[in-house]
Amino acid sequence: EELFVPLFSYRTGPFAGSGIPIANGMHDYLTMLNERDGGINGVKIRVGECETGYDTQKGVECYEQVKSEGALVISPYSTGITLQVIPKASVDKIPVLSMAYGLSAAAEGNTFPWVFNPPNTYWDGASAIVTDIANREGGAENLKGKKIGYIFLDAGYGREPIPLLEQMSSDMGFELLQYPVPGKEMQNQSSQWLNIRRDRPDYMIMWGWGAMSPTAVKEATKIRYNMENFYGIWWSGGNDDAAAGGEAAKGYRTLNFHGVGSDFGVIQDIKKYVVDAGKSQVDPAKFADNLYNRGVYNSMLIAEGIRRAQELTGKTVIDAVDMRSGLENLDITEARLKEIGMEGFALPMKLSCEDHSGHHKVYVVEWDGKDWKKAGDWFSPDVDMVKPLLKKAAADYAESNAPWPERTEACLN
Amino acid sequence: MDFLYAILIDPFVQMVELPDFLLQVLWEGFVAGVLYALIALGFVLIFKASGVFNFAQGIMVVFAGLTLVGLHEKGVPAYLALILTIGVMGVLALAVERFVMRPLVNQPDIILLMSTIGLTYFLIGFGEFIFGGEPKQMITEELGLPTGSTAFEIGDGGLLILQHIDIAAAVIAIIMVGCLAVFFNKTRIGRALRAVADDHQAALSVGISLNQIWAIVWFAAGIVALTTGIMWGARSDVSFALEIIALKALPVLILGGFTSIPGAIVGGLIIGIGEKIGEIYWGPLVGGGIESWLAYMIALIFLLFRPQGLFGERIIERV
Amino acid sequence: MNARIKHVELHAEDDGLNPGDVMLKLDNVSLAFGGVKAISDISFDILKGEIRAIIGPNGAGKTSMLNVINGFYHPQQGVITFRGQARSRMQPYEAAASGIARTFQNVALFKGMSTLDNIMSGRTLKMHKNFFWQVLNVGPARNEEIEHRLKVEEIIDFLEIQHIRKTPVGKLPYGLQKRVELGRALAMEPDLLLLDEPMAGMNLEEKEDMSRFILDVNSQMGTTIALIEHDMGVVMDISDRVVVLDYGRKIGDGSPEDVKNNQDVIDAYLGVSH
Amino acid sequence: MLYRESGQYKTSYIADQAIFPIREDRIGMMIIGAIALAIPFVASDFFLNAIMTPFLILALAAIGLNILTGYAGQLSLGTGAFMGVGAYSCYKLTTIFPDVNIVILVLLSGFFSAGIGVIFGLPSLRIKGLYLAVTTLAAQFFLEWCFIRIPWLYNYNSSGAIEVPERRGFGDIVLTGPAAGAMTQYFVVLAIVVVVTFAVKNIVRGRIGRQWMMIRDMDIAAELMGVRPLTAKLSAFAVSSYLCGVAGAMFIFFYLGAAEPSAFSITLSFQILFMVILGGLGSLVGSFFGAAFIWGLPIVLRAGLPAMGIDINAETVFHVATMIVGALIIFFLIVEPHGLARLWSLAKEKMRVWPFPYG
Amino acid sequence: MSTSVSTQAATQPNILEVNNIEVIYDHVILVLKGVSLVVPEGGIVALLGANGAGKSTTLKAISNLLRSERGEVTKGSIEFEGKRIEAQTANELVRRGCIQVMEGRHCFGHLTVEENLLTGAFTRRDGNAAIKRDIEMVYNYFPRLRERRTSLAGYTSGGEQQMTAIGRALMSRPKMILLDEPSMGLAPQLQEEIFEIIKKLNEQEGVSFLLAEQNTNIALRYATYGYILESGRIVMDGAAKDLRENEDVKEFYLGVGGEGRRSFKNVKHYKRRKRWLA
Ligand SMILES: Nc1ncnc2c1ncn2[C@@H]1O[C@H](COP(=O)(O)OP(=O)(O)OP(=O)(O)O)[C@@H](O)[C@H]1O
Ligand SMILES: Nc1ncnc2c1ncn2[C@@H]1O[C@H](COP(=O)(O)OP(=O)(O)OP(=O)(O)O)[C@@H](O)[C@H]1O
Ligand SMILES: CC(C)C[C@H](N)C(=O)O
Ligand SMILES: [Mg+2]
Ligand SMILES: [Mg+2]
Repeated sequence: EELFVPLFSYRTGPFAGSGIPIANGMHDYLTMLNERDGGINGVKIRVGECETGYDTQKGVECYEQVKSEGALVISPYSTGITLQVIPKASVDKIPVLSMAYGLSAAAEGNTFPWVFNPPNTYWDGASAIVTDIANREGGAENLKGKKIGYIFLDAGYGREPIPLLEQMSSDMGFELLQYPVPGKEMQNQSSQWLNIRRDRPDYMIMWGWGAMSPTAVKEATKIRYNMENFYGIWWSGGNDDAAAGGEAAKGYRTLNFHGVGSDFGVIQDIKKYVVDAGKSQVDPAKFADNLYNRGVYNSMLIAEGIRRAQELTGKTVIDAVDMRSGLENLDITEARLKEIGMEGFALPMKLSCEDHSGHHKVYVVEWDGKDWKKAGDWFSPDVDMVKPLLKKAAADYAESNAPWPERTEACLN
Repeated sequence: MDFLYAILIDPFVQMVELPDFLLQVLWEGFVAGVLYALIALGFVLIFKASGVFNFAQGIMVVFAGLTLVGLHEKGVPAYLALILTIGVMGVLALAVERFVMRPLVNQPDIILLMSTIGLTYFLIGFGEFIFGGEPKQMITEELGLPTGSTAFEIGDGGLLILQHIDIAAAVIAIIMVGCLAVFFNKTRIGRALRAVADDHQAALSVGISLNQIWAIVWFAAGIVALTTGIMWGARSDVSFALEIIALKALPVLILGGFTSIPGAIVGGLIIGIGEKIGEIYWGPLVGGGIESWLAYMIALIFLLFRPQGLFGERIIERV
Repeated sequence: MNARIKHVELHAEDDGLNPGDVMLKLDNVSLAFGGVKAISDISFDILKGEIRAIIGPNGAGKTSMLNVINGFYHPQQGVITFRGQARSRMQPYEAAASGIARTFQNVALFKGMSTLDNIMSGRTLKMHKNFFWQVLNVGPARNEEIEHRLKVEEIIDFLEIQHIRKTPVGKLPYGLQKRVELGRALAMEPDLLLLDEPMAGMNLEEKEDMSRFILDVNSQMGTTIALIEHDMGVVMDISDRVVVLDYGRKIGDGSPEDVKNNQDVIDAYLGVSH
Repeated sequence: MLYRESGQYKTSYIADQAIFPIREDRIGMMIIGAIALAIPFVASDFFLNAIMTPFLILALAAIGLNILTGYAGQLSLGTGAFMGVGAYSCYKLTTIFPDVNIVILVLLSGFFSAGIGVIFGLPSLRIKGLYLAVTTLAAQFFLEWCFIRIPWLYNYNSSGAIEVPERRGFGDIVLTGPAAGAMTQYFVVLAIVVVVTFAVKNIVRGRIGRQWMMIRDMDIAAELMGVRPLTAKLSAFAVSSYLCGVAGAMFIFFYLGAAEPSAFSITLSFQILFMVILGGLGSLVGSFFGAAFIWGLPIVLRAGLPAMGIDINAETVFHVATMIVGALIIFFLIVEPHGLARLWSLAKEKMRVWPFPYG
Repeated sequence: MSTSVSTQAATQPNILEVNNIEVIYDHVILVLKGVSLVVPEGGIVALLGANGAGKSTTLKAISNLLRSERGEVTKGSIEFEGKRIEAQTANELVRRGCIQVMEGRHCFGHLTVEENLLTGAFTRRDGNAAIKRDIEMVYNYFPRLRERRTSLAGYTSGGEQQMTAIGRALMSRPKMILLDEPSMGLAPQLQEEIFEIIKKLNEQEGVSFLLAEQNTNIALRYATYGYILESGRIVMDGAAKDLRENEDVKEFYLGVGGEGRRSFKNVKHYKRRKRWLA
C-alpha cells in the first residue's frame, strides 16, 4: 500500500553539481509530505532514487528496474533519457513527467498521451530568451543583423531548441552561431570561447548543465564577455554555476519559473519536517537555492498529479495509468497554491489533453555576484509562434517513428 | 578550388589578419599543452620505472585535487590541507605498491595496465564516497596562487589576455621537470628504474628492490598529480569529469615516447598547440569539435614515421 | 633408420637440383649496424643435400648470417642466390615460401600455443582453404585440417614428443622447446633448414638424440641443413663442410678435418684444449 | 576423479578435434544449453531484458575484442566505436530497406564495421603494443565525432540520437522497437550469439586462428614462417570489428532501443576490455565469464548492498559498487592473471587429480 | 638415497642448505618432490640432470624468484648461512650475498652493456671507485664486452648477452652465485674460460657456487660435488670425482662407453634411456 515514485538522480559524476540540488529538492518535498501529512490522502509515498549519472544508458537501466517495481511516473531528469523512454513508456503505459525539459513536441498531448512537459518546453524557453533580447533591443525588428551565439551541451538536451532557434533566426534575420560542447569536454571549453571571442556575437545563449555551466561562465569572464548579454536557460541557473565566475559574473541572466530562497510556506515546512529532522542530504548552506527549489516544484507537480488521479478514480492507491489521467487533468489554481504553501512561489498552471505543457509564463533572474535577483516581470514566451511549430514537430516525430500508435486514452477533461 | 582555398589559404589569412587572436590561440594551446604535459609526466615516471602504463594517473590528479579541496572544506587550513594531501598521496603510493604492484610483478604489460584501470575505478568510487560527487572549486587563493589576468594591447585594438594562474602553471611545470630530471639522473636509481621496466624478474635477480622503487615513483607520480590537480582545478573545477581530459595524456605520451621526460613536455606542447590551432582555424570547415580526436591523429601520424615516438627508446627486434 | 619414418612423405619439392649442386650462394655479403660490422664481405655456398656447419666465436655474425639468408636482415651489399634466383633483399615470408625454414637461438616458439598448434603453424603455407569453409568447419577445411594433422602427427612421432602434444609450450623445459621448434621447422617441409644452436642447453643424451634427428632429416628427407653450433664434438661428427666466421669475416671453410687444423681457426675459436 | 579425461580414447583426429572432446564438457554444455532455453519461461522480463540479453550481446562484443587482443595480440581501445559503426549501419540499412528482416541486417551491418576496422588496423603494421592503443583511440574518438557530426547517420533527428523503429519478422513477430517482447529479443540474441560463437570457434582453431596467435606470440618468428603480417593482422581487425559491429547493432536494436552517440563511448570500450581480460585473453568461454562478471556485478551490488542493509543512498551504493568492482578487478588479476577461464581450467585440473591435491 | 648432508665435506660449515623442498607451480603442478642439497662454504656444487628435471626450479626456489612465476615452495626449508630465507625477498638475499644468474640471459635490452653491468652493483654501498674497478675486472674476463660496452644489450649476440648476465652478477660481489647454465651458447673456448673464472673466484675470493649445467663433462671437472636430479628428485650425489667414475654417469652424461668416446654420427636410434627411477 504505497505510491512508488522513482527519482532518476545523479549525485555523482560530472553532472552532479546540478543533479544534487535537484535530487535533494525532489526528495525532500516528497519526504515532507510523508512526514507532515502521512503521504497523500493517507497513502505513503515510497521514494526510490536510481542513480543515472546523467548517462542515457544507465537511465534506460533505471527505467527497466523501476518499471519492474511498479513506478507511477518517470522523471528522467535528462532530455537524453526522456527521448529514449518516450517510445517505451507509451508501450509500458507509464507516464513520463519531464518538467521543463525533454522533447518539446511532447507538449502535443494527442500525439504523446503519456508524456508531460509542464510548465514550459525548451522551445518556449528559447523563444522567451529571444523575446527578452528583443525587448532590450527595442523590438524584434532590431534583431536583424545581430549575431546571437548559442553554446550548448552537445547532447539531446542542447540540441533540442536548435530547430526553433534556426527558425527564429531566419524569421527575424539574426545570425545564429552555434558552439557545441561535447559532454566529455565540458570542462575544457577554451576553444569554444576563443571562437566566441573571434566571432564577437552580440548575445550569447547557453544550454548548459552540470560542470558545463560553471566552466562556461568562467570562460566568459575570462574573455571579458559582457555578462549582461549572456543568457542561460533555466537549467543553467544553479547558484554554483554563476558563482564560479565570481564577481566578474555579475549580470549573467537566466530564465526561471518559480521562487528563489526560503521565504515560502512550503520551504519552511520542508525545513521543519525534513531538514531539521535530519532526513535530508542537503548541505544546509545550499538549502533552498535555485535548483533545489526547482526540485521542490517538480515534486509538487508529481504530488498534485497523484492527488488529482485519486480524485478522478476514487482510489487512494493508484497505478501508473491512473497517474496519467491525473497529470493530464492537473489544474493548480491560485487557491491550491496557497493551500500547499506555494503562494508567490509559482504561478497557477493547467494542463489539458491537447496541451501537456501549458507554455506558462517565465521571468528573468540576474546574478548579482552573490545570489539571483529577479530582473523583470513574468512574461509569456511567444506562444503563437511556438505552438504551430510544435504541432508540426509532433507530426514529424510520429511519422519518422512509424508505426506510432494513435492516442487511445480517453480524455477526461 | 574554393575548398582548397578554405583549407590551404584562408586559415593563414585569418592568422595574419588578427595577430593578437593568433597569439591568444597559441597561448591557450601552450597552457593546455603544459597541463597535458604535467599529466603525461606522471605517466612517464611510472612507466619508466616499471613498464606499467598507469592508467590511473588521470584519476590520481582528480583524487589529489579532491582531497585537497575536500580537506579544506572540512575546515582544515589550506597549507595544512596541502601537507596532509601529500601525506595521502604517500599512503596511496605505499598501498598501490603493496596491494597491486607487488603481487603482479612479472606479469605482462596488459595485465598491469588493466590493474591500473581497476585502480582507477577504485579511486573514483572511493573519492566520491568520501568527498561526494559534485565538482568543487579549487582553493586557488587560499594556497596563495595568483588569480586575475593581465591584458596586453597588441597593434591597434588587439588584446592578449594572460591568466596569472596559467603563467604560474607554466612556471611550476618547468621547475617540476627540472627537479625530476635531476632525480632521474642520479644514475643509480635512474638506471635501476629503467632496468625494472625492461625485465622485472631480471631486476629482482640482481637485487633491485622493486618494492622500494615502486613506492618512490608512485609517490613522485602522486606529487605530480597533486600539482596537476591544483593547476587544472584552478582553470575549471575539480571533478571526475577531468578524468577524461586526462586521456589526452596518452597521445602526448606516445608522441613524446613513453620513457622520456623531455618527450612528455615537447609532446604536450605539440599536442596542446596543434589541436588548438587545428580546432580554431581548420575545425570550422568540418563542423568543429575536431579537438576531440585531433590529438590522437597527430600522434598517429608521428608514429607512422617514428613507431617509438619522438624521444622513445628504440623498439628492439632481434631473433 | 626405422620403418616408421618411411611413410613420412616429408621431402623437398623437386627443384631440378641434384645432390651436390649449389643450392644457396652468398656473394660478397656485408651487413653493418651503425658502427658494428656484423658481416663483412662474406662469400660461401651451401650444396644441396649437405649439412653445412657455421661456427665462430660469440658475436662473430653467425646468427646475422642466417637472418640475412631468410630475409630478416637486409644486407647493405652482396647478392644471395637461392636455387639459381639471385636477390639482394626479400621479405621473410617470401623466404619461407621459397622453402627456407629455421629455428632460433633464443627459442622463438609461440608461447601461448600447444605443441600441436606450434607444429601445425609450420603448415601455414601449405594450407589454403578459404575463410568461409573454415567458419563452417566442414568439408574441405576440415579435411585439410585433418590431412595436415596427419603430417604433424608423423613429425610428433618422429621427434618423440607425443606426450606433450597438448601442453602449452611456454611451460616446457628448454630442451623440449628446442625439439618442438625443430618440429615446427620440419613441418614446413623446407628445402633448406637453418638451425641456430639447436643443442644449446642440452645434456649429452639429448644432444645425441638431436644429432640423430638432424641426420635423419638430412638423409631421409633430403633436406639441406645449415647448422650453427658451439659443440665441436657435434659439429665435427655430423657436418659435411664447415665455415668459420670471426668478427664478421670468414676465416675458414672446408671439411671438418681441414677446419680443425686451420691455425686461424684454432687461435680465434677452438682454443688449445680442442 | 570427478572430471577425467583418462579412459576416453580418441580413435580419429576428427573426434580429437571436436569442440568438446571430453564427455564431461559435453554434458556440461548440454546443461547450459538447456538452462539457456528454459530461462525465459521462469525469469521475469526485467531479468531477461536488463541482464540476460545485454549479457549475451556484450559477451559477443567481448569475443570480438578477444579475437583482436587475445588471439592476435593487438591492443584495442576502440571497441565501443566499432560497435557504434555496427549500430549506425544497421540503423541506416533498416531505414533504406525497411522490409528486410532485421536479423539479416544486423548480420550485414557487421561488414561495415569490419571495413572501418580494417582501415584503422592499417597502422598496426608499423605500430605495436601500447603504441597501437593510440590508433584505436583515434578511431574511438574520430568515430564518436562522426556519430555526432554526420547528421545523415541519424537521419537528421534533431536529438542526434537514433531511435529503433519497429520491425517485424519470422511471421510478423515484433522483433525490435518498444513493442518487442523480452522473450523474443532474448531468443533472437541467443540464436545469433550461439551461431556466431561456434563460427568463431571454428576460425580460431583453424589456420587463420593459428596465424593470429603466431603474430601475437612472436611476430618476427611468424613472419619467418611464412605468415604475412598484413593479412594476418588485418583479418583479425576485420573479424573482430565484424563481431563488435554485430554486437553493437544488437545492443541498440535488441537492448537499448535507442542510442545517443555517447552510448559508444570509451567507457564501453573499457568495459569490454575488462570482460576480455578478466575472462581470459584468448579464451572464448572466458569472454562469457568476463561479460557475466562485469555486467552482472554492478547490478548485483546495486541490488545487494541495500538488501544487506549496507546503505540506503542510491549514490553511495553506486560509489561503493564502483569501488568494489575496481578492487575485484585487481583481486582477480592477482589471483589469476590469465582470467576466469584459466581459473576454470585450473579448477578442472584440480577435479581431475582429486582427491589428491596436485598431480 | 640422498646421503649428502652427512657425508659431504663435514669440515666446512655449509653456506647453503636445502632441506627436502617441494615446489608447486600454479597450485597444481608439482615439480620438485623433496629435494635436499647442501653447498659448503667455498664449494662448487654442480646440479646435473636432463631437461625438465627441475634444476632451474631449484635455483629459483633458493633465490626466491619463484614467486614471480607463480610457483611456491610448499614444504621443506632453505637456509643461507644458517638462516631461513624462504620468506626473504630476492633483494634482501642479494644484499646478503647470494645472487642468481638466470637461465636464458635476461639482460636489460634497453640498457647498454655497461649499464647492465652497473645494475648488478645496485645493492653495493662501497662507492664508485670500487665499482669501476670491478667493471674493469669483468671486462678483463670478457674482452668482448669491452668492445660492445655502449651497445644496447638487446642487440648483442646470444653469447654476448650470456657474458653480460654473468658479469652483471659478479658486480654484486656475492658470496654465493647460483649459476643456471653458464656455458649455454658460449663458444667452446669461452666455456672453458667461464669455468676458469669460476674457479678463480672460488679460490681467490672464496665465492661458493651452485651450478645447474648440462655440460656434465666440464661441470664435473670443476665442481667439488655433484647432485643428479631427475623428475624433481635427487637420484644420485657424490664427490665430483666419484661421479666421474660412475658407470651410469659415464654412459649417460659423459658419453664415454666402454669403447671410449662415442661419435654423434653413430648414435643408435632406439630407446636407450635408462632411469634410476622408472
Ligand atoms: N639488430 C642488431 N642491431 C645491432 N647490432 C646487432 C644486431 N644484430 C646483431 N648485432 C651485432 O652483430 C654482431 C654479430 O651478432 P650475431 O648475433 O650474428 O652473433 P653470433 O655469431 O650469432 O654470436 P653468438 O654465438 O653469441 O650467438 C654482434 O656483435 C651483435 O651485437
Ligand atoms: N612457470 C611454470 N609453470 C608451470 N610449470 C613450470 C614452470 N616452469 C617450469 N615448469 C615445469 O617444471 C619442470 C622443471 O622445469 P625446470 O625449468 O626447473 O627444468 P630444468 O631442469 O631447468 O630444465 P632445462 O635443463 O631444460 O633448463 C618442467 O617440467 C617444467 O615444465
Ligand atoms: C534537469 C535536466 C533534465 C536538464 C538537463 N540538462 C536536460 O537534459 O534537459
Ligand atoms: Mg647467435
Ligand atoms: Mg633450466
